[in-house]
Amino acid sequence: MAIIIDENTKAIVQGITGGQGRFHTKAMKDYGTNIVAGVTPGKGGNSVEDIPVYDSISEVPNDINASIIFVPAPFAKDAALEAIDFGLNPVVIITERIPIHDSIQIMKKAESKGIDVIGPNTPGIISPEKSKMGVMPSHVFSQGSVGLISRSGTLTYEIANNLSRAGLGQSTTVGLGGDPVVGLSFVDVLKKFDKDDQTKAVVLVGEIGGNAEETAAKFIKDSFSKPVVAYIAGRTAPPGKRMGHAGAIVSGGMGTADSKIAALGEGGVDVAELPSDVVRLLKEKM
Amino acid sequence: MAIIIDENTKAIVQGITGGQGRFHTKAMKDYGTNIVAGVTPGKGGNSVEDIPVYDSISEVPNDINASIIFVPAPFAKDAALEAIDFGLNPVVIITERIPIHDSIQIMKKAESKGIDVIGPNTPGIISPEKSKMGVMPSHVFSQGSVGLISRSGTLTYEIANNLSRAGLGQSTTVGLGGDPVVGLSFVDVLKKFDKDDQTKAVVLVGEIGGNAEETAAKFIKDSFSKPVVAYIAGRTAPPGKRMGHAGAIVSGGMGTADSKIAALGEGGVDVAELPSDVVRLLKEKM
Amino acid sequence: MKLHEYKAKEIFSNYGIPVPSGILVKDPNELKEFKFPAVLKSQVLVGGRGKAGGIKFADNLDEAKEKIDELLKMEIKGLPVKLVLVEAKAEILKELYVGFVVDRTAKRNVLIMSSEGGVNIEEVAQRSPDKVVKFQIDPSEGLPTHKITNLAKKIGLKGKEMVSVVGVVNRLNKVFSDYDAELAEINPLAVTPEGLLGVDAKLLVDDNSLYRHKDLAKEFAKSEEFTDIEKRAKDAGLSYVELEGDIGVIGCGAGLVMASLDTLKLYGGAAANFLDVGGGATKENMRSALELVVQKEGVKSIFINIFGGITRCDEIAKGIVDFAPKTPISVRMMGTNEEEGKQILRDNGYSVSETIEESAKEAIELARGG
Amino acid sequence: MKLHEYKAKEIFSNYGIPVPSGILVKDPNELKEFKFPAVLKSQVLVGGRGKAGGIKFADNLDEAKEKIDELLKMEIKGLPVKLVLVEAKAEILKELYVGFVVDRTAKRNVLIMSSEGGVNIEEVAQRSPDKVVKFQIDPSEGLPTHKITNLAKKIGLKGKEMVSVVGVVNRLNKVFSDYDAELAEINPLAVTPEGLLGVDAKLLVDDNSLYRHKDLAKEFAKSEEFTDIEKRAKDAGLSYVELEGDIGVIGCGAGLVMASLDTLKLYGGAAANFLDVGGGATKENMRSALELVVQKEGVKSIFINIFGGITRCDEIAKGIVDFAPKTPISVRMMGTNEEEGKQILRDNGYSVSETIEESAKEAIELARGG
Repeated sequence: MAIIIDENTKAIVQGITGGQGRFHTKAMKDYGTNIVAGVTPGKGGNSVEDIPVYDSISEVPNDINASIIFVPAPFAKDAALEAIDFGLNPVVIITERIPIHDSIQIMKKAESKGIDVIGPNTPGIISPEKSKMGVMPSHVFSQGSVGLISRSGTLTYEIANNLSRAGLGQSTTVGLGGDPVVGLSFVDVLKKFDKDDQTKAVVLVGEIGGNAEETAAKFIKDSFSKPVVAYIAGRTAPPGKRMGHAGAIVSGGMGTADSKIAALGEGGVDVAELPSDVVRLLKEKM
Repeated sequence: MAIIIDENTKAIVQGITGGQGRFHTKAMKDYGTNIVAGVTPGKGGNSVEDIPVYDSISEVPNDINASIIFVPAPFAKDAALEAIDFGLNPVVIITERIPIHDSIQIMKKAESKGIDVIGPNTPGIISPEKSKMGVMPSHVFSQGSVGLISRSGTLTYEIANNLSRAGLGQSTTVGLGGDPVVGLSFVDVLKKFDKDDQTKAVVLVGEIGGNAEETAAKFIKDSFSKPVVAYIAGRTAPPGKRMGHAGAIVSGGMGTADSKIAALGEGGVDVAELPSDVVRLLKEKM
Repeated sequence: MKLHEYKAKEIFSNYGIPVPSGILVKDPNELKEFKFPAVLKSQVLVGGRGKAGGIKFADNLDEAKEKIDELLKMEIKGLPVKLVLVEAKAEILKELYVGFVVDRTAKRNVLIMSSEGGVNIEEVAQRSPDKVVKFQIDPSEGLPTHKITNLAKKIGLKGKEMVSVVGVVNRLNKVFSDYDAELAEINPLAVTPEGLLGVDAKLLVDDNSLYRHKDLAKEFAKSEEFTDIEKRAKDAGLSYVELEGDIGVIGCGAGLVMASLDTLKLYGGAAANFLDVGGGATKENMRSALELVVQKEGVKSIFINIFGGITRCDEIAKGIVDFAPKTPISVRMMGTNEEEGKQILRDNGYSVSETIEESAKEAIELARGG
Repeated sequence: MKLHEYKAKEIFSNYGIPVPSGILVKDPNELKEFKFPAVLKSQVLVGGRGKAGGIKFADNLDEAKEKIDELLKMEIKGLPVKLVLVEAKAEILKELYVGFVVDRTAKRNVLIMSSEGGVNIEEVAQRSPDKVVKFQIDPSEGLPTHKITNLAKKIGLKGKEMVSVVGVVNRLNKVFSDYDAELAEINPLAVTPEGLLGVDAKLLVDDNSLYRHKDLAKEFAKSEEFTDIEKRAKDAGLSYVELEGDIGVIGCGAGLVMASLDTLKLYGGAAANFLDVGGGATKENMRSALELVVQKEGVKSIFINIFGGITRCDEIAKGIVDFAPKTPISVRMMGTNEEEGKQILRDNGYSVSETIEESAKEAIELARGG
């Protein structure tokens, strides 16, 4: 199995004609992702990497079921709402710097239609050897039984690389996105991993800001039985400063790494002190 | 029977503490309307005509099912949305001069909850000897079998008075309201009269502006079997001028009396040339 | 409230919609230099300005001044031209139409787009329905950009031009919504070698929303849209429309007053105005109403039509007696306190009719000097 | 983007929210006359200003000038006070709290109201949860006024006061929405004998929305919220946060850089900064990053932590060699083109570590002069 995307995923790329869109369309196609069409308003009739480009999703003649969005922030809300209106699922939003009020509107619409949004500001999602909808370097991922969920980009590649080298392949890796308001949460993805036969254990990579990790800890304690190991970045981040991600900020005493580590501990999750400890802790648990 | 309101109507008055609200609350109560409570934010704890006043509808302890609104235009949208949120049905909006964009929002919300809005800018609705939710002079109405639907105020009283004097009582009289965007339309009310056993014939009082009469004419032709007589005001109104009602305007060649009269004629409706002709035409048809 | 073209363009431009560069003048000498050829557009709040000669062209400064002077001496449909908008004449490759209106029947705002601009959109819709596309806006969903894109494609746009038009439509939607408009229209939206250009602009703001638009409200009070008497009526809180006949009409309730005008016409008369004193009018309201009506030149008689519901006939009668118009009047009175009202009038030498028809006929005779 | 109190109040006031009358001064002599008693509030973009002595009171002009002078000589949490807001001191009968925030978990905007204002709302919520009410706003429904009324009643308001508070909340909601705010707060919203008064005001605008708020964007570039190096980093498109240690840190990806700081700490070191060069960084990005990091005084070593995914290790290595920092560096490099990168560094006399841990330890030793 795997979750959310697999060999049946038939994706479009919104914003396929931009620099990022082109580059990663090729990378995804090379990886084996079934990219059916591209959409960029005003560029209908062109093609990118032999993939036909349309002005809007409704013009795509093929059967499609997922979208990945590279559209610049000022237009990303429009693109996401179009994908959601069209019922594509999941909608992966790579775009960074989308205003929060826009994201709130996107998420509300997606909720009302039961659609999974991944991101914004995410590296995307990869189910190794099946499908990749994202910008992650494919070579660090390998197929296996570890579900990986992360709010980070490069740190995720670091950990996936460690896992792969240690023979711990992944079922699916989901980048939740570094923004304060994102689509799928740790809990949403944990629920999917719970039902996924391929997934035997989960690695959760969190960071400061918000309380998504605390909520996940409670969920794991109450209703998640597979082994979970976590790493939390930002133990030493000062309050009130955004640490690279818009969502990585300790404010009003909320969102500290300590709070997250304590909650996860109570939830029975082993929390690694160093990224390199994740593999060891996971092997102990599996 | 009768339509929309009857002896089971348990109404609140929103804006009960204003001059108009007070005056007509007394008049409605005197007529026998079951006015259960009043609502004016900030005036909770007071009473008007022995009717308790609350700050919001959710505080009203009694069983209620309808609302009449006298709240000034800048606050009328809020009041209407409150009544609709609370599921009151009908919601009668007496208030004049509500911005159209506000009315559009009200109507959308009402539609999504299946609620009948009467008005804005309406004299209201009366089912004689049962219930009155409006500002019309009660004495010109009498109980009987004529359904009366009108976009006008005083002209309706004139015609109701003629009907009553001629022994033609009314089942229910509905003032649709003089604004461009109103809740119930001629067709909506015709559908209700069609199912109402008490109603044996219908009088339709239209005026220039919009195409509600044309739509009604088509509906009558296709699917309404009870006799209908109409009067249309504004045959001599110049284009581009609002004739007292915000909605009474001929613009871009649309909404002329001629167009309405022709359409009604095609629909098998007798159109009176003078208000006083309505009784004669109706007697001929019944 | 109708806005002048120059004002609508100023607002559109503030929202990022491209409009021609221009100068507003009320005197030819205000024009010092300009990039010619230029279009000279008289600023009046009536339609059909072009056909009436209110738009001229000039190739140099002297010609422009001369023609501005001509325009400023014109009257268009009774309105004197007080302002002229001087604009750079654009090279137009294609004319489109975009506009937002309120659809009364659907109870929704509606976007209309057409590949044929520069002409009356209703005519295009009747003649070539395939050239006009419409989209009803659900207020809880708004107007998604991809819907605009699909409409733009339906009228044959593509590429960068389509994207630009979609951008203009998005901005116009924001104007329409922010300004509580009943109509926001760019016709034509011209395609020029330099890109899109809103060559003409219309913005009609909902009068009832003016409390939310204080700046416009100030201008509304002095708008040339209304005659002096109409402005005074507005101040007095009365609903008044000026017409072209010779019989003043006062009634209570818009429908009843319209019916009164229609009845006059049916018997060969013609109303000089529409005046609705409203429900529950007092003696003072009636006085103000009469004061206004007699101010209009050429009013030969007055037809007063009262159905007393909330309105009390005795209050109306007192107002008439109090003002005692010199113009002959014909009164029809019925309903609440009917007898008291009639008595007051009879005691003061006025006759009162029983029916609208009788009274209308009497007013016509009085106007004819009968 | 944090706005100064005076700026937030200016905006709130534009939306009809009552705020104290006040004057902004950057010199005591700018204050000519004032209605005393007055409050003198230093304008700095940090919390806890009151406790730090940044708010003073004055009963007359001389006292005010003297104290303004004192304030303008102060530094609060490292920020020099450059502006003082002089406000009329109000007679406060009661202090309320109203605020809008983004709820990340619910993915909704949230209205918070409390009968206990003037203190930290989070503390009130923990101490007396019954005194704080919250309402999640469904973006397709908005915030209906009757919901605000019900919340206002829950915190014990009634009558005219309740109606006024509901009005303020409605206006604040509009500010929050129009300004793409992450936080819009009035704390305290004071009840005075003359009515409500927004005694303190906070407005935090979403940095990512600044393209929609051009005026604010201009001020953001020079905001005192950031140090000079942070501003230069912003210009260079790098994500940079100044910290208090002595080891400069550069990495690719926010999570990895945070992990780098944490690792330093674990081994007894302290980072001087957080610098994320981002994914796919080029030689030039790496140069700019090093340039920034060495500008900070007291940086004794630099820890460079690269995991090559999209980023190519050889590009990073070229950037390092090109800039050739005088400050000693410790590099950890892994992933895409790892060998090429390492070779370039070794050829130029730099050592490269295999793991984050090793490299972190090396950086600490280098900082200690080892």
